[in-house]
Amino acid sequence: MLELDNITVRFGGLTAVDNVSLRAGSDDVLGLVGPNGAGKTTLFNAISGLVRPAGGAIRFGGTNVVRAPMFRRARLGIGRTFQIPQPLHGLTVRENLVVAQRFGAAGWTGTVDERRIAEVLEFTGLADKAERDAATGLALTELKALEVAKALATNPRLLLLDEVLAGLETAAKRRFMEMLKDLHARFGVGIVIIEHDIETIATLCRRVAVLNFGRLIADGTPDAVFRDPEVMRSYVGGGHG
Amino acid sequence: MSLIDAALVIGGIALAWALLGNLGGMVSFGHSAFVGVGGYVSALLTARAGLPVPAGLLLGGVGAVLAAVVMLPVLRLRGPYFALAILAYAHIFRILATEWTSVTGGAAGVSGVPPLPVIAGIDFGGKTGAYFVILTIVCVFAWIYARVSASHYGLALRAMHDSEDATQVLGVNSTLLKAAMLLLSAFMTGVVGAFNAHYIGFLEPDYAFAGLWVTLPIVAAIFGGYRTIGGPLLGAIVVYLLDQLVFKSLISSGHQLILGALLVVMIVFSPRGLLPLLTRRRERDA
Amino acid sequence: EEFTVGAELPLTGSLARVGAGMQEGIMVAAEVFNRTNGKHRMKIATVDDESSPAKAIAAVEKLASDGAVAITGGYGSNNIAPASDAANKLGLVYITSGGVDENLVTAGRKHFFRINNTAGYEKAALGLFADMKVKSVSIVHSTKDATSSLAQSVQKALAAKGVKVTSHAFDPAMTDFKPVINKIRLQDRPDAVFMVGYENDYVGILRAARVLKPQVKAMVGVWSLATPKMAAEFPDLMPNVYGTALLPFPAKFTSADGRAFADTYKALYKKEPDYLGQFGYVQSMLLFEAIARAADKGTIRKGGIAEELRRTDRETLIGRVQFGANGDNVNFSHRMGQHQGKNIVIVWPPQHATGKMAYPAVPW
Amino acid sequence: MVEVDALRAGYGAINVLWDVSMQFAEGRLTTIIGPNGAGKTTLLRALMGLVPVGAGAIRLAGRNIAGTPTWRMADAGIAMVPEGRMIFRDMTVEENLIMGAFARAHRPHVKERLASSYEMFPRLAERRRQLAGSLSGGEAQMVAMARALMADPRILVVDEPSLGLAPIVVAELFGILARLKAEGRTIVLVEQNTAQAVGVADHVYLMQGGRVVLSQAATDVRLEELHALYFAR
Amino acid sequence: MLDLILQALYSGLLAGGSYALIALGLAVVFGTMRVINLAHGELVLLAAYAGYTVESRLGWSPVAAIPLAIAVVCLAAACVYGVVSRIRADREINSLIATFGIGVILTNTILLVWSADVRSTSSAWLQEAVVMGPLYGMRGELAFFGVSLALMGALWWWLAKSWYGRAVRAVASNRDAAQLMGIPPGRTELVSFLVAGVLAACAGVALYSVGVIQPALGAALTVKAFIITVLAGVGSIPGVLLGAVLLGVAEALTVTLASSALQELAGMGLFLLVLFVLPNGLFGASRRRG
Ligand SMILES: Nc1ncnc2c1ncn2[C@@H]1O[C@H](COP(=O)(O)OP(=O)(O)OP(=O)(O)O)[C@@H](O)[C@H]1O
Ligand SMILES: Nc1ncnc2c1ncn2[C@@H]1O[C@H](COP(=O)(O)OP(=O)(O)OP(=O)(O)O)[C@@H](O)[C@H]1O
Ligand SMILES: [Mg+2]
Ligand SMILES: [Mg+2]
Repeated sequence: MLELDNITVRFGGLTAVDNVSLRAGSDDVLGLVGPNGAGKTTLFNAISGLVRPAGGAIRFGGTNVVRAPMFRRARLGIGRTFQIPQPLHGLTVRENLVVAQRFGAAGWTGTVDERRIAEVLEFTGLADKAERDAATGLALTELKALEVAKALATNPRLLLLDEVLAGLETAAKRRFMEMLKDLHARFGVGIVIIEHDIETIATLCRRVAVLNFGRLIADGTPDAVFRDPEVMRSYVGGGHG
Repeated sequence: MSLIDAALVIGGIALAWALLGNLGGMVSFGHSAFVGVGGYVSALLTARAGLPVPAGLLLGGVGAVLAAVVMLPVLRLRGPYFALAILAYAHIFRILATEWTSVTGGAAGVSGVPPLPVIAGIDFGGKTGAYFVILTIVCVFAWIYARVSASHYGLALRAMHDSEDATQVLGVNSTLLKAAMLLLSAFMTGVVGAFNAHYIGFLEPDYAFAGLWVTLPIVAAIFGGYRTIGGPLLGAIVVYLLDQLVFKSLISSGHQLILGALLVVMIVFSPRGLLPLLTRRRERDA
Repeated sequence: EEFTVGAELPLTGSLARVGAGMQEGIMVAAEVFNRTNGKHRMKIATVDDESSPAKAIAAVEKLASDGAVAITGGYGSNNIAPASDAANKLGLVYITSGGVDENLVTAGRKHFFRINNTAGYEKAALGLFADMKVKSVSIVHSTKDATSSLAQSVQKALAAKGVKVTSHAFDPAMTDFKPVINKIRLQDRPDAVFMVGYENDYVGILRAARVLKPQVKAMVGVWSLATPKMAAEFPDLMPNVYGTALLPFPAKFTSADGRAFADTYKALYKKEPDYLGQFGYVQSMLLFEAIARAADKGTIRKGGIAEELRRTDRETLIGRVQFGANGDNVNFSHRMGQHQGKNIVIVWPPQHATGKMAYPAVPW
Repeated sequence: MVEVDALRAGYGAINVLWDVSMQFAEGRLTTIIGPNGAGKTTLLRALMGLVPVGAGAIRLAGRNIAGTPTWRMADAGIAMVPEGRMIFRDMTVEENLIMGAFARAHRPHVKERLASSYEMFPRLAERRRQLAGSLSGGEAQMVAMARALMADPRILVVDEPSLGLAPIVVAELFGILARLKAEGRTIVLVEQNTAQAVGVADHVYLMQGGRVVLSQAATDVRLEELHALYFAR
Repeated sequence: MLDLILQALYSGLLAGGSYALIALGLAVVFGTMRVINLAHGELVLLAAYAGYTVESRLGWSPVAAIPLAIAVVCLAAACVYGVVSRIRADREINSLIATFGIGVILTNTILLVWSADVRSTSSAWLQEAVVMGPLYGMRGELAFFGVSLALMGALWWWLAKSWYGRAVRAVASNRDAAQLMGIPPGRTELVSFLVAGVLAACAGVALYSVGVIQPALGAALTVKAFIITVLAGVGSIPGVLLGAVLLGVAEALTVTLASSALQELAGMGLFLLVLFVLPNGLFGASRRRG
C-alpha cells in the first residue's frame, strides 16, 4: 500500500534521511527503530507531507503522493501522530475528534459519524475527558492518547505512530498494544510504529526496519534484526541480547 | 443619527475583521484596503458608469474580493508577518489610487458619488434610510458569521490558529479555508466601504485607505470582545458614541487619550471584551 | 441678540495644526465683533472633526442641532466637501478658507462660500516667476490633493509661457529629500525650485538643498512658509526663501481692522498672528457681519445670511472680497513674501510690495 | 534533606495531589513510580514552584520553601529535568547548555562542564550549533538532561529521563544516574521504566490517584508485587 | 547618471542607519517577548520631543538631551511593560491592542504638551554638509549612522554573548524552563523593555537632529520599524541593519530612477517580495515541523 522509493531528506548540509526504500502493506505492523536522530520522525514527516524530500517517490495505493499536500494524503488514508503531541488548540477533546472525522474521513463535505467518535474515545480511554480543553487540560500521556485518537478518527488505512507508547505505564502500554492489534485485525489498518522499547516492538511487530544516520540498515523479522551486529552496536547497546 | 450610522459602519468593518481574526486566526492591519477598494469600485461604477447604487454596493464587495485574491500569497505568512504584509498591500492600493489619475481622479478623489436611492418613497440616502440600510447589511453579515462559526468549518478554522500542521494532517485543507475566510471578510468590508462612500458622497485616496479604517474597528472589536459575534458591533457603538459624545466634550483636542486609556484598562482587566464581561455579570447575579 | 455660530474644525488628527490656527482666527473675530458691534453677539460653538469626513458631517449636524445659524471653519477639501454638503442640506451657510479644490465650488452648493482658491495662489506664484524672469522651474510637490492640483496648474501655466518645467511629486511620508534635490541639481538645473507642500516638507526640502547646494537662483514655496514662525525656528534654512504671505513681518497693520485683529490676537494668544489666523478671522468676520445684517432684516431663517454674504464687497486683510454665484471669492489673489533677515518682505504684487526682492538669492 | 508534608496541589479547579508526604534523603536516589495521571509530574512541578501549592509544606533542610519562586531554586542547588523537553527552542544546543549554568556561582565553570556534557552525550557535540528547536525527540531529551547537570546540582529532580531515548542511551543514562548518586547528590527520579528505576534507587514511592500508596526501601521492593498494585485500581 | 545613483546609494545607506536605530528597539522586544510594541514609534517620538525641549528651553544641542530622553523613554517603556506583563490570555494579540492603546495615549499627550506644530532642530552644526567627492551627507546623519552601528554592535554582543542577554532570549523561548535555570522572568523582560527604551531614546534624538517631527508621526515610525523587523527575521540584529539599509536604498533608488511619488510603493514592494521569497525574513530560521 505504501511504497517509498529512494527517499532522501536534507536540512541544509545534513542528510536526515538517506536514500530509503521501504514498503508497508495493509497487513503489516512494521516497527521503525533506530538511534536518536536517525531520521525516523523525518521519514514520517516526508510520508505525511510536512517536509518535501529532496528526491525519491512516495506511492500510496498506487498513486505518487510526493507532491500532494498534507490534507490530501490524510484523506487518502495516511493517519499520523506527532512525537511531541499537537492537540488542536482551543478545542475540547471531542471537538478534536470531530474535526478529524469531518475533514479527514468524510472529506470536504459530509456528516460526522458520532458513533465512530464515541468508539474512538472509548478505545483510547479518553471518554471521561471528552469535554476537557485539549491543549491545557491534559497530562502528557493523555495527550499521546489524544494523538492516536485523532489519527483514528480520520478512518486511516495506514497509521504512522511516532512513539505513542513511550512513557506509558506497563499496564496502559499493554492495553494500548491490544488495541493496536485489534485495529489491525479488525479494520485491516496497516501500522508503522516508531518505538524505542525493544520488547514492545518485538511483541507487536512482525517486521522491523532499522534506520541509522538516515540510512536503512536492516529490514526483517524482529528476531533477525535485533541479532544483526550493526544494529546491536549502533542501537541496542551491549546491555541487551 | 449620523453618529449611529458612522458607528455601524465601523461595526460592520469590525465584524468582518473579527471574522478573520477570530475564525481565521489572522490579525489584519490592512482592512483599509478593502474599505478603499470597495468604496472606489462602487463610487466609480455608479458615478462614472451610471450603475444603480445597490448594484454598486455589491460590486464594491466583489471588487474587494478581487483585491483579496491578489493578496492570497499572504496566507503563507502568519501572525505579525501576515498582519504587516496585508498592511503593505493597503498602502500599495492607496498609492495606486493616488497615481492612477485617469481612473481614480488621483489625489483629488471622486466627488459627486451618488447617494443611496429613493425607493418606494423611502429616501435611503437620508439619515434614517441609510440607518436601515447599514443595519440590514450588518445584520446579514452577523448572521453569515454565526452560521460559519457554528459549522464544522468554524471548528476547523479555530483549530488552525496554533496548530496548522496538526489540522492539515487530519485532512483539513487549511489554505483553502483561510482563503475563503479572507475573501469573505474582504467582501463584507468592501460592501461596508461602498456604503460609506455613498453615504459620505466623496472619496479620496487618503480617506478611503486611511489607517483609521482598521484601527477603529480593531479597537471596537477588541473592546466588545472579538471572539463573539455581537462583541464587535456592541464595541463599535459603545466606543464610537462614548468617544464622540462624552470624551470629546471632556477634552476637545486629544480626547482619544481617554479612548486609549480605556482600551488599555480593558485589555488588562477584561481581555475578552465588554460583552463577555456583561454576560458573566448576569450569570453571577442569576 | 446672541447668535450661535458653529466652528467645525480639525483639532486632532493630521490637520490638527492648521485647524488650531484657523480656530484662533475665528475666536479673535468673535472677540472683535462682540466688542465693536453693540447690537449683536456671536457665540462660537466648536466641534472637532478629527480630520475625518464622517466626523465632519456629524460635527455639522451636531452644531445645527445645537442651534448654530451658520458654520465657519473646515480644513481639507475632502472634509469640507461632505461637511458643506451636510450644511447645505440643513440650509446652513458654510464659509471656509481651508480648501482650494475646484470641485468645492462647482458642485452647486448654494450655501457654500470660500475666500481663497487655487487660482489665487497660482496668480501669485506665476506673477513672482514672471517678475524674476526665470527660464526654468523645478516643481517639487506633495501628492496630496491641494498641493498636486496647484502644482499641476502652475506647471501648465508656466509651460504655456515657454518656461521649461520639470515636476517631482513626492509621497507625504517622504522624509529624505536628498535624492530628489540631487536630481534637480544634476539633471534639471533650473533657475528656481517651486515647492508645494507643508511645513515639514519645506524643512526637509530646504535642508536637503542646503546640503547639496543646487545651482538655483531662488527657492519658492506657497502656504505656511513665509511666516515669522518658520524664520524663528529655522533661521539657517529660511533666508531668501519665498512663500505666499498676506502681510509683511514685522506686521504693519495699517487698517483699523488689521490693528483690531492683531491686538486682539496678541492679547488672546500671546504670540504673533499667522496667516491661518488671518484667514479664519476674515472668513468669520464676513460671516458675522452678514448674520448681523440678516438679523436686522429679519431674514436669518429665510436664507438671509447667504444673501447678505453674496452682497459682500469689502476690503479685508486678504484684500477685497466679493463672492461669485458659486460662492468663490472672485478677487482672491495671494501675495508673495520673502524671508529677508528676520523679516518677511512682501515682494509681489508690486502695488503691495514693502521691499525689493533679493534675486538671485538662496538660503545657503 | 527534602521533605514533602501533606502536600495538595493541582491545576485551577482540578486538585491532583491529595496530602502527599515524602522524604528525599540526602545523597540518596529516591524514585517515584506510578501509573499515568497519578500526579508524579504534578508533584515535581509543585516542588519546583511551577505549580502553586494549595496546602501543606515543602521543607528543604527544615525550612519551608513552598511558595518560593521557581527561579530561586537554582540558587538553592536544585535542578530539574522537566518532562516534555522544555528546552529553549530558539537557542542553539550549546546555548541551552550554557543557560544551565546561569546562577552566578557556576558561570566560571562553564567551559569544563560543557566538555563533560559533550563527553556524556556525544550526539550533542555533533549538534552543538544547531537550533534546539530542530532537534529530534531523543536529542532534545539529552539536552534537557545535560542542561540540568551544568548547574552541578546538589539536588537533582528528574522527570522521565529515558522517554524517547534509544536503548543504548537509556543504559548510559542509568549509568550516569548511578554515578551522580555515588558523587553524593540527592536525586528524585520519576520513571516508567520500573525495573531499571528500582535498580538504581535507594527508596521507592508508589503513587496512585494523587496519593502515596507505598513507601519502601528499594531492596525490599519486589517488582511483581509492585505491578500487582498497579492493577489494583 | 552615475553621480545620481552613487548619491542615491549613499543617501539610502545613511537613511538605513537611522531606520535601523528606530527599528532596533522594536526588534529587541519582539525578539525577546514576542510582543510587538505598537507604541514604539511614540516612544521614539517622545525622545525626539525631549530633544526639542532641551534645545528650545536651554539652547543646548539636541545631543545633550540624550540622558533626559533615556530617562523619560525608559520610564514610559517600563509603564508599557507594566501593562503588557499583566496580560495573561492571548498575549500576542492582546499586547498588540494594549500597546496600540498606549500609543494613542502617548500621541495625544504629545499633542497636548507640545502642540501640533512641526519641529526640527535649528542646530547648524548637525545640519552642516559633509562632502566626500560626489557624495553629500549631513553631519548629523553621519554621526548618528556611527551611533547606530555602535549601538547595534553592542546590542548584538549583549544578546548573543552576555549572560543577561541570553537570559532575555531564554525567557522568550520558554518561560518555565528559564525559571528552572534561575532566571527571574519578570525582571528580565523589564530589562529588555528598558534596553528598547534606551535605543528608542537615541533613535528619537537622532530623528529630531536630522528630520522633522510632529505628533502624528509615531504610527508611521512604528510601521517602518515593524517592516524592518519583519524583513530582518525575528530577533536578528544583523538582519535589522541589512533590512534597514535595503529599505533605505530601495527608497532612494526609486526616487532617483523613477518617481519620488513611488517611494513608499518601493518600500512596500520590497517588503512583500522578501516575505514571499523568504517567509522568515532575511535572517530568520525556519522551524522544525512535526
Ligand atoms: N528542521 C530541521 N533542521 C535541521 N535539522 C533537523 C531538522 N529536523 C530534524 N533535524 C535533524 O535531523 C535528524 C533526524 O531527526 P529525526 O527527528 O527524524 O530523528 P528521529 O529518528 O525521530 O530521532 P528520535 O528517536 O530522537 O526522535 C536529527 O539529527 C535532527 O537534529
Ligand atoms: N495542565 C493541566 N490542567 C489540568 N489537569 C491536568 C494538567 N496537567 C495534568 N493534569 C491532570 O493531573 C493529573 C495528574 O497529572 P500528572 O501529569 O501529574 O501525572 P503523572 O503521574 O506525571 O502521569 P504520567 O505518567 O502520565 O506522566 C492527570 O489526571 C491530568 O489529567
Ligand atoms: Mg523522532
Ligand atoms: Mg508525568
